Amino acid sequence: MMEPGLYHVLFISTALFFIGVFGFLTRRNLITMLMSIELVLNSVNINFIAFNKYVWPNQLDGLFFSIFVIAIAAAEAAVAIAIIINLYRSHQSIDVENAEDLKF
Amino acid sequence: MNLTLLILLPLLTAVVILLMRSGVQVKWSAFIGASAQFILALILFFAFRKERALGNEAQMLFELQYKWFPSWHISFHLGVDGISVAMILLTAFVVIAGVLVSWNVEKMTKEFYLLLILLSLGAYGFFISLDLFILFFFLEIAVIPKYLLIGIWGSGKKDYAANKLALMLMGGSALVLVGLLGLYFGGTENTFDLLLLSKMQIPVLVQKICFPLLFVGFGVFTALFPFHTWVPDGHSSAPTAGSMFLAGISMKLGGYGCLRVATYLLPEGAREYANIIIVLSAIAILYGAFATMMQKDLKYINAYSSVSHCGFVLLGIGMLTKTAIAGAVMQMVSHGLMTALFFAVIGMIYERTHTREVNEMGGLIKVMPFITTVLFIVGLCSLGLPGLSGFVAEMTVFMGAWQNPDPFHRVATIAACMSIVVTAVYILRAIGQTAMGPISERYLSLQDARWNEKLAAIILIAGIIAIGITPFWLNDLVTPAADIIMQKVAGK
Amino acid sequence: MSGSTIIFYLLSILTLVSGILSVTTRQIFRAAIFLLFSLIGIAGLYFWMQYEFIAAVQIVVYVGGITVLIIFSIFLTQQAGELLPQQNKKRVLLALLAAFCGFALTLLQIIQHSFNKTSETPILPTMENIGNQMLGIEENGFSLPFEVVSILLLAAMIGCIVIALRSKPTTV
Amino acid sequence: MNEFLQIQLLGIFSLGMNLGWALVMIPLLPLLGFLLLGLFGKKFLKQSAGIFATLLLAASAFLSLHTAYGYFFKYGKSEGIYQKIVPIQFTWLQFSPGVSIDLGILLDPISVMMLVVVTFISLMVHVYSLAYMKGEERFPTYYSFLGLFTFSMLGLVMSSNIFQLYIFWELVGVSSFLLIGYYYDRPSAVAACKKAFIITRFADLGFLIGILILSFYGGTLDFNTLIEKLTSTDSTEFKTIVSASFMGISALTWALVLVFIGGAGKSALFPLHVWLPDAMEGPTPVSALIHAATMVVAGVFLVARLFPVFSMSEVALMVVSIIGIISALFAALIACTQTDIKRVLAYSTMSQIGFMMFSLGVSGQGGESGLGFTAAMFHLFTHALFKALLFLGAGSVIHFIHSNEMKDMGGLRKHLPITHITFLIACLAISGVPPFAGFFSKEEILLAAYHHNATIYWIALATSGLTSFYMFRLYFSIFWNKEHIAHGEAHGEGGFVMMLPLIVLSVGAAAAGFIPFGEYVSADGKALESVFHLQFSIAPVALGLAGIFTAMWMYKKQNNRPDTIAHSMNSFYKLAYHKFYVDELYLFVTKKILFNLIGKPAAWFDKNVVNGLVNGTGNFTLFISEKAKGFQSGKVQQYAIYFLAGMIGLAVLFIYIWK
Repeated sequence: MMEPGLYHVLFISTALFFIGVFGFLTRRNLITMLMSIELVLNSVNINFIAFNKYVWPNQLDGLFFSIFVIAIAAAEAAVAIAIIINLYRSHQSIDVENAEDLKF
Repeated sequence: MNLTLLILLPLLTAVVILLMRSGVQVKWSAFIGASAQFILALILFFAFRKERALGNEAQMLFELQYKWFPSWHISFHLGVDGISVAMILLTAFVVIAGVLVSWNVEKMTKEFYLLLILLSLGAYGFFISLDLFILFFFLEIAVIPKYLLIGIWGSGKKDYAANKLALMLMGGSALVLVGLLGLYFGGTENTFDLLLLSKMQIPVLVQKICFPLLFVGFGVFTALFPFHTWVPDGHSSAPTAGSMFLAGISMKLGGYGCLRVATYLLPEGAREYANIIIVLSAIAILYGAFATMMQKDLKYINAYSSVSHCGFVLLGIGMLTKTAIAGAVMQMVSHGLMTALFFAVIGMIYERTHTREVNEMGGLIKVMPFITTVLFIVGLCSLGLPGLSGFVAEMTVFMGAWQNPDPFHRVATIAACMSIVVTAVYILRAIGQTAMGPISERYLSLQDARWNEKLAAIILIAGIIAIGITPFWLNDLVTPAADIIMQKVAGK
Repeated sequence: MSGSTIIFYLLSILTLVSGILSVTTRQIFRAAIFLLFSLIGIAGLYFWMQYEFIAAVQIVVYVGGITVLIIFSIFLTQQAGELLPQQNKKRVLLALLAAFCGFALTLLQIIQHSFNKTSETPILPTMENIGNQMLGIEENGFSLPFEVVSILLLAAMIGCIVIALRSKPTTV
Repeated sequence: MNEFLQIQLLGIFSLGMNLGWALVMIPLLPLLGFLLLGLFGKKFLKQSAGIFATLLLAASAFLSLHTAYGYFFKYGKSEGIYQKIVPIQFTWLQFSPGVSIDLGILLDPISVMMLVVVTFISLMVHVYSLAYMKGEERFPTYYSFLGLFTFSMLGLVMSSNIFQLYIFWELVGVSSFLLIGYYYDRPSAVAACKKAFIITRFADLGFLIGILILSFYGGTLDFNTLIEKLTSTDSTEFKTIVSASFMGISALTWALVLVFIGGAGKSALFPLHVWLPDAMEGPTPVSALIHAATMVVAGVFLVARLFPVFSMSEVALMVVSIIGIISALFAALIACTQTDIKRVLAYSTMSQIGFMMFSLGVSGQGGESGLGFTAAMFHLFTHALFKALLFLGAGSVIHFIHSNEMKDMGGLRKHLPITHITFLIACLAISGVPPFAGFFSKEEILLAAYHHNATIYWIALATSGLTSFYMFRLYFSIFWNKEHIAHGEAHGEGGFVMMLPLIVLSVGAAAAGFIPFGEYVSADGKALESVFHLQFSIAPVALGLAGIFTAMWMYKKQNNRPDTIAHSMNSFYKLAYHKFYVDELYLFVTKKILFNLIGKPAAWFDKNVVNGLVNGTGNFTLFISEKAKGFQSGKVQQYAIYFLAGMIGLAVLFIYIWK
């Protein structure tokens, strides 16, 4: 096994990204879908950090980006959960299959 | 003569109508506005003649040009030649008559008149634009009110008719737009200016692609076979003034566009496709006439006969001779006046008898001599009686068409000539069954025309007779412009 | 094989395995816990890359904040012991295919591409550097995005409250 | 550019402005009558409308007599030839250089002759109608239509341009339509007026195309120029029109035959005659004016007007003479069997026009061979007089008895003495009994036919015998036959106003034959010596007398001889009685072929196929959008899959395919 470097980290982030995507596509519960999105966001964060470290260590932009992503993810999670709870109140369910009023 | 007046006046009228409260005020302001337009059109006509008599040989007179969207080379460019003046006169006649016959529209009077005036605004703008972009802009202005006029004030299958009409005309406009863009980008210089484009050598390939787009697009407006099916449904469902505007003005937008934009700017294309146009228009003429023969509803009769008569316009254009093109323009003016009058009469009859089925009428001469006399006049005009406008226009087209010596054009001309017989058949059937014959009991108490209806009819008849008896003024107006177009088409 | 390498592999295994479990388990509470582990693994990776600050943020915000939020909402909306509904097979298969294709494509691109490290002097991600740059108003300063994000967070907070407020029955 | 007011005084200017304006007033006075009566007649003039119109027409008739006098005796002749004078002409509608519709007045012997005939007969009819149409509700309208007709007919005969002739040709058609349909509440009248208009319109199609051909090759529409160009054998125009051919027939022949079709339609020649008998639905004075004396001879006039050109094409002349002779015989046969007196007269008109036509057909251009032309014109002239007289007499009978049917009549000579005498004179004239007018003109026609074509001569001779038979059948049935009449009350003959035209016309019918017609009217303008061959006239006169005596034998007293004879020729009689089923043929063609085979399919095609295509486009769009809205399921994950798939697809596209 070779020394882990940029490619290894990218492999992990890619894998995590598509795990998240897979989860988003298959889960029917809104909360679990939200969790999948968190995974996706995290994989992006990993990328930022990895590129910052292995390609452009002369600046800190990647780091800042991931900080902002984290902040926005927090906001997003909060809003999403508020929506989910509201949905639960009106539909007595948070199954995504039932929340399909937005059509045609 | 400032041409912007022609746009500002309807606009002003529309604003005044918006400010009015009661129906009576609306009617009178619309009538005054329409009369002002009428006078303006006459002034334009005489000013134009005067300029020409003074020896002003410029292609377009009273030109105006303002920058509008310079980065895209769009300018507000206005100007008129003989053909435009003829069409403006036609519009003015039809507008004032249309306003008069709608005198007893009670439902949403203000909106009704507003839309009528807007439509006239679109038509005037269309006829005086020398920039293809604003030409298109005004074309669209003239389309939208029709949808509302039919949809709100119509009768019968009005929703279907309004949808069909709007969709087909929009489809036509879409083709026109594509064609215009083709012209814009296809020429040696990116411009929408009609006069610049006309001096430009547009590549043959571009011409061959753009011509059918433009011609079919405008052709939809003027009932090019087989895109004519909106005509019967649209006309028969529209309110009286709506039908008058539709047939009298709107169908002429198409003919004018076919001539001014498609044929004039794309001579190679015109030559390439002339035979197809001739075939289609000959079919439209005969087939429209035969289809008319089987109709029983007066409005359908006139609508189908419009298909037939507008065929002459396209035939004249397709024949590509100076006389035929002048004839096509004369046919546009003549048909506009005639068909507007026809629809007005049908409206008057319908309002009284509450039916448009010819079988259910009869002997109306007895109770409404004025209206039936008008019906006779318009019917005779439609079948091409000398002394009325239809004859002059049709004969000019025939004479022009006959100048092509080859058998193909000959056969097409003879086929078109045959329509004069079929026209006589259906017109006489319609007149015979409505006006003549024994009268039914229930119609004995009907009243003849009122002042507004009489005035409308007299204005239109005056136009018809003015062309019919003294055609030379129209001919003098139109022929030089037709000559310019033909010289371009002939490649001189 | 150095210790660093071993740690890296352990962390990656932790992250990926718990990630996969988190999206596949049918018990929602366990899914949340697996997510927690996955996030912790990612924090470990940050440590491993010597970005301590971001690792700390990860733990504080994700592990401490978001996961807890999620678990709360699970408690609010879920009956205990209830299994998650199963997705239909076709959808799962499609999703698998799509995810796999995407994964393969991305990986292929990454492998074919060679990343060259810049030769300029690196800036260490020390707290001092981060703090100076984040709140700096000179060139390369991030104070404007910082403020924007603050406002965003505020807006999100207000939004949450508005959305989650129990609407009055009369307006329904 | 605009030459409206620049009235070009062409030709011989010596006619003087005086005559020029008088000429213009001839057609304009009736037009004035039409306009005034049409617009204000109902409100202001009422019953005095007739007198007003009659006065106007009297002025017009006086002016035309004045013109005729001036033309024939003062100015018209130059070097022994009657000139074609165009005193007034202006451009009405310019098509292309050289080709334009010019409105103008062309004076030559035939147009001047027609001027006199038209105004004179029209004046008689105006006077007659004062009494005949008295009390009609639409009395002013009637007179305004008469004015329109007279105007159009005058315009037609004075046309200087072939297109001008076409214009007035259409106008006489429409005034005929209006007058036939005068009793608009009778369905039969409505049907008749439509039929008349449509059939003549159909024929006009031929005329129009003929004009187009002539104008194309001749390069002009002006009569004089056209004739000049197309008759000189070395002009380029003549060479091209003769060399251009279609289906083996030269363009000249085509053009002339097509023009002749137009003439045949207006003149009710076989097979376009079916409208004429039905046109008798109009008021009887109208039949006298339009459908006997003036409008129906327009076809003859047209051929005569273009005669120099016709004489360049043997085939065209052949067609003219064949159609003429067929019509003459055919109509005479039918006339023998009809029982409606106006219809008998209508068929007789058709037969006489046939005579004029074949007479033109057998004529040559100049000198002695031009006898046919002169004869035709002469017959036109005399026929107008005696046929108008016959119709007006029939009108007087109908006025008295209120029926058109022979079976309601008989023994009327005591009740209607003046009508009886004048009718008898007219019958003798049409039968060709000397010394009445018809004798002279018919003799000339037969002589021309005899010199030219034996077959035509013999048929014409037989027809002339038939003519006297059916005319006297009519005469005896009305005035003799059964002595009692169904209509008991005797209310007189209709007063002086009605009798005056009868008397005037009968004088004309009796004496017009003595006019030395050939001196004034001939094909080439030179005076034509009319030679009178006594031995030649024996056969026609004998045959005519034989016809009269046969009719006398059969119809003078009520007996069963007609029935016996009809019975013995059963099938042929039936055939003739049913007018050889031409009407049925027309009905078949129009109803079955035109309506059912063309009209209905066209309407069906439009409703279903073309409209179906349009609706189909709409429905197809709806169908597509119905399908497309399935994508919009509201299911977030589905969207996400599409999104992802799309992204992957695009990525692959950009990375691997479009590099």
